[in-house]
Amino acid sequence: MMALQPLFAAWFADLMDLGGLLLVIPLMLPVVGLLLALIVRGRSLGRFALALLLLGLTSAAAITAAVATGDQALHYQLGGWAPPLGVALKADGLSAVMLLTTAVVLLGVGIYAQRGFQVPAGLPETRRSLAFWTLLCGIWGGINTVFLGQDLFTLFVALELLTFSAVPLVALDGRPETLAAALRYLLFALLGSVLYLLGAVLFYGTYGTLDIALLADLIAGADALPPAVPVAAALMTVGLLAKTALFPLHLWLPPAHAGAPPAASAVLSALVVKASFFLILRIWFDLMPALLTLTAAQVLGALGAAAILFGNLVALRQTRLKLLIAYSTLAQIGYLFLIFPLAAGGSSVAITAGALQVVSHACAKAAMFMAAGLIAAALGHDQIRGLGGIGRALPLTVLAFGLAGLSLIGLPPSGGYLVKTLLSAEAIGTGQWWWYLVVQVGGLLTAAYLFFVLSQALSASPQPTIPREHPRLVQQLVVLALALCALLLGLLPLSAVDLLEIGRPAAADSGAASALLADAWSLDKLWSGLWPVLIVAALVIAVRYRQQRKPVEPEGIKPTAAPGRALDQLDSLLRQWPVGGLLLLVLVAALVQTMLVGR
Amino acid sequence: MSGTTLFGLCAAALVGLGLYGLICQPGALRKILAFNLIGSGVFLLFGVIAQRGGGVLALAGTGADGDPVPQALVITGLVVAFAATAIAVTLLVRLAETSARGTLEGDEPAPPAPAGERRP
Amino acid sequence: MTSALVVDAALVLLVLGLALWITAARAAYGAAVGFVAYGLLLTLIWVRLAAVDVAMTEAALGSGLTGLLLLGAAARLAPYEAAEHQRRPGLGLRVLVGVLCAAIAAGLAAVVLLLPDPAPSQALAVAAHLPATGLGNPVTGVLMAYRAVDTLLESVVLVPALIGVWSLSTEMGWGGRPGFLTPWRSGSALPLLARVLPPFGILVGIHLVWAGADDPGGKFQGAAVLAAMWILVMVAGLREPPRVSDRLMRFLLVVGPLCFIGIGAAGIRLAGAFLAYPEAYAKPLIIAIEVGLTISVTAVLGLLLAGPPVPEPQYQRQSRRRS
Amino acid sequence: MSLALDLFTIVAVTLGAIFFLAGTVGLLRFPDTLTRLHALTKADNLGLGLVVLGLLPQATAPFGWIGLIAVWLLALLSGATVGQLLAEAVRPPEWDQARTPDASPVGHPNAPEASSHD
Amino acid sequence: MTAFLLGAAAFILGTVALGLVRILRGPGNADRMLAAQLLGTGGVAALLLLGVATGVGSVSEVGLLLALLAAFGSVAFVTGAGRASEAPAADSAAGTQGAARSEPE
Repeated sequence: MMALQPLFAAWFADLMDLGGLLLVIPLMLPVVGLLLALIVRGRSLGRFALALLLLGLTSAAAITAAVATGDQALHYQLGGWAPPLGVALKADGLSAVMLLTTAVVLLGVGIYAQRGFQVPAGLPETRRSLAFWTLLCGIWGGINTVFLGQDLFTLFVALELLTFSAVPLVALDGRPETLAAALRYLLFALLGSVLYLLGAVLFYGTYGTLDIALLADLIAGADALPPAVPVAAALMTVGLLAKTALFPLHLWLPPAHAGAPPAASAVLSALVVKASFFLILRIWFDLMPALLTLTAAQVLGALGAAAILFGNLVALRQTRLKLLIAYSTLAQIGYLFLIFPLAAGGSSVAITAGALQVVSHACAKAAMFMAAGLIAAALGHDQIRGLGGIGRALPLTVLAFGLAGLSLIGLPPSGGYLVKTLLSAEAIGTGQWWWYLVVQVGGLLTAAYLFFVLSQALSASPQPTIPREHPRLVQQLVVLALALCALLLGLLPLSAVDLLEIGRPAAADSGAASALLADAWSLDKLWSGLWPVLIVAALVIAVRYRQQRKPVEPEGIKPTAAPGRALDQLDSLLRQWPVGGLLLLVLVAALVQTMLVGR
Repeated sequence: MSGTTLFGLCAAALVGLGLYGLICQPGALRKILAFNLIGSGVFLLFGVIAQRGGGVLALAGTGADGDPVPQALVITGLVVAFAATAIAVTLLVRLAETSARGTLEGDEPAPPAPAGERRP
Repeated sequence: MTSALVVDAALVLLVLGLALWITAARAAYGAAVGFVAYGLLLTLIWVRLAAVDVAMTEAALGSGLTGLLLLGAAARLAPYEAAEHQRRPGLGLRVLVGVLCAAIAAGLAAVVLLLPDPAPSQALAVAAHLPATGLGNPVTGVLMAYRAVDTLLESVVLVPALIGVWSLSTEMGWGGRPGFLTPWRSGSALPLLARVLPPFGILVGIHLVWAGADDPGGKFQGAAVLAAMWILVMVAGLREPPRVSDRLMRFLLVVGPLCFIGIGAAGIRLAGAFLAYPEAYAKPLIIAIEVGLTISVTAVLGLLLAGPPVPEPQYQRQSRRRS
Repeated sequence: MSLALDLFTIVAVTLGAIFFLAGTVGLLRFPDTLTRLHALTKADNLGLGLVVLGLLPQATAPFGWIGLIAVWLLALLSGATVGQLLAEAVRPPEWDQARTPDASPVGHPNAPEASSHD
Repeated sequence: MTAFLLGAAAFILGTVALGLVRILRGPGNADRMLAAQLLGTGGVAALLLLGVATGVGSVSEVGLLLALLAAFGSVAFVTGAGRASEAPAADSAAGTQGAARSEPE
């Protein structure tokens, strides 16, 4: 074993020397895997995918190392043709970190899913096994291409690869409600991609290229804004918002993410929605940074804030664990959009916060969905009310769930804490205190439902819980490891945060984020973050104590019945297809308006 | 007004019509049809842009064909749209066979089911 | 050129009328028939836009195979359609959506009218570099050389789509044969058609692939025709669709993209970049990839239409019922 | 010579167009599906044939001729079989029952119940 | 000559488009299919006329494709007709369940 280590180190160094060519590996490895999975022996599919994921992790690490040591973005021109004729790839710090996160999360999911998607003895292959492993490769390929692609049309194809791979995973169980959820997801995602494509077409019609860097130069260099640009930007943004499921375009997300098998839910919630978000970042901060008017940024921020409040409140009302986690995803997506009003002034701190949020939420949410899967498999259901005793039966799993939850709340030392520190500092610093309030309230609401779930899980049940299906230790450990990734993200050296800024155009305030984070560890700061959460914890315990006294109420936490019911009604209204469609159109019109008027 | 402009306006109208159908038609098959309408509108717009871009060729005297880049991309897009339609249609047929409905409206969140990692 | 404008205006009016019908028709079947006609008219428009390659793809895929898919689905879904109409959104909502859609269409129309003149274009650059690829058809040049990665990813995208379709089978059905195209045999006309048409179709398909390097045509158009012929043969009951677990078929499904990636990777050594071709061998290599892709795309398109596999007994029953 | 060829084109294409008109009128005016089918298959094949004939002098190479004629032949072939197919699908069930009692009458797309929701 | 060919194309398109009234009126799906079929042949004729008139190459190959695939609408029609007749029988139990479910909540 020791002899292998220098060998590996040498190989790794060779990999780093490849330079731009290195980017072809994450692009092609998943695709080759997807194709070979169809002809590999069905029984060894799981192990084959795992080997591939390990290779992918190595290449992602090599790219990250190359970007970090070179202190500049990696570029590659496919086929040797330079844009605008050809297609370019680029990995800046942001892409490198995203590639690495994707590889880590997928590796975790891959290990976790070995059991659920193995082929039982005596069969050559099964439907579930083939579909899961191939589609996992498809998702991986799509995401990697999104992170690396520099051409708007290549990115469209990547988004479609992602959609086509993600949708069947939702329907893998074949129950009517998951089929309906998958169809809903597919149609809404297709609407999103066709709007995105329309925007790309308008860009080509105006500037004659689809390359992001060239377009950025052309847009920045033009004196007058051609009318096609705001329309295209609005269409692309809204199309991608529909795929990201930002409130109020979230109608597909709860049933799809709650209905998929846990391993698939983890990937969908942790990674797939982030790909379209990443493209929104690229569009607004790389393609046309000058176009992000104050009003447009405030609109996006307001949607994010609404997502945080609405998602968390509706999560409080849920009675099923997986639906609760799905609504929590809805809320966590909201944080990603708070960065638009905060970064509109040209600061890079908010973007760094957004990237950190992507990473920490990816690890935490993957851990939570997989923990929920283990709990549901053990209990035979995922009713929150019926979780009593599971803490004793599956202590590691419940621990992992709780630790991941701490990151969502934003307690130190988690990645979520970094995100909240940066967002709060930026909000105060730019005089937009209302976003600060949203961040704080969102964290407390998250704390409320997580403590509720945990207090249920840790309570004793009348009869001892005997797990129907005991999870393998390795599954529990993987879940715990991902939760720890999210929790310990804050302990990474600050140079890791600076990595995110490599290759970004707005490097005027480089290092600002790490400077802010450097003094995030003073005792009074830690305490000021902690005491409200403790109060919420006390409140939840008190409410639960009262509820146990009168155990008739079947619902989740209900502060008062009437507002809760109104919230449910609003939720079901927003999840109606025509309403969602109407809101989508309104958003397109509003964004065009803000860009035309705001200038 | 030239024919090319006319087609461009037609493309815009197709996108609008398709959006309306996709949002307001209750039947899922009608939504799929509407998606194809939007898609064809977008492709047509790209074709118009290709044709306009061919102007430089005509000036250079090398022919009256359009800009080949958008044309190639439209071909790619058509294939992708076909694949999307195929998945959507199959999903819909399966949904109809298992739950006897062909619409997406009025979905409730999935009822409490013994979910979890069901093993084969 | 006023007579040309008359033709264009007629085409536009017809297309819009059909689009209106597709959106507003009460029965989905009628709308699907309208879509077939709509695809045909779009083909004509593509010819008017001097995009013959696209016209071929539209004729084969957009109108032909998509129409087949939609008509088949409409027939299967007809029994469930009656309940749909009650679920129409209220009048107020519809008016609101209509107004917004009209506004978006109007905005797009304005953008179209205001597109820059002279239009930006890559046409000259494509033409200037075409000799390096050895090809004569600029569209093929874009697809196979300059933007090869898009074509590669697109041929790959078809695979998860197919797996998605397959995954909608039941656990029991896995290993069986796809069940959407069970043979239909009540007269003699269909088997006759399925015997007479494919030879011509295969000829046309191969011709399109072969000619695609220098003239309009190419693998997607050719593959769509070949897939259509395969489907015809399956529907008529002359050949059964292959089992999902069929090894040979699995291999054919992936041989094209794998061959593409292989040649692309060889390009790193031989031509200095992934997906680059050494100039002396560019054309033969591109044709080799095209042939591989044709095989794979044909298989995928045919199987996408053939639907998810069903258990053997059910397949037999379905076939027998109609014979 | 070219004038004569142009004249030939004009005459043939005009005749073809008239056949298309006739087919359309038949499709609209004839009383039931089978007679409409009759009008359609006859008229459009002749119409297309005449148009192709008329275009032959305008086509350039021998390849152009082959292409045009191949289009017509293929259209003839598929038109003929399509007519047969549709006729099999729409003929009244009594005809089937008179010959083969076991033929299923439900597979009848043009039956009133199938079109009642139009 | 060009003007004549274009005019003829417009005329043929116009006439077969009149036939599209059959798509609107039906009464049966077979009649709709007939209209689409007529439009198919007329479309091929118009396509050839357009191609020769405007000098766009390879139009006859597009025509070949259209003629090849013209039959497919009708093939789908006849096979679909067989399916439509069997679906309610197979799913009649599910159908009543669906009717109950489709009531507005």
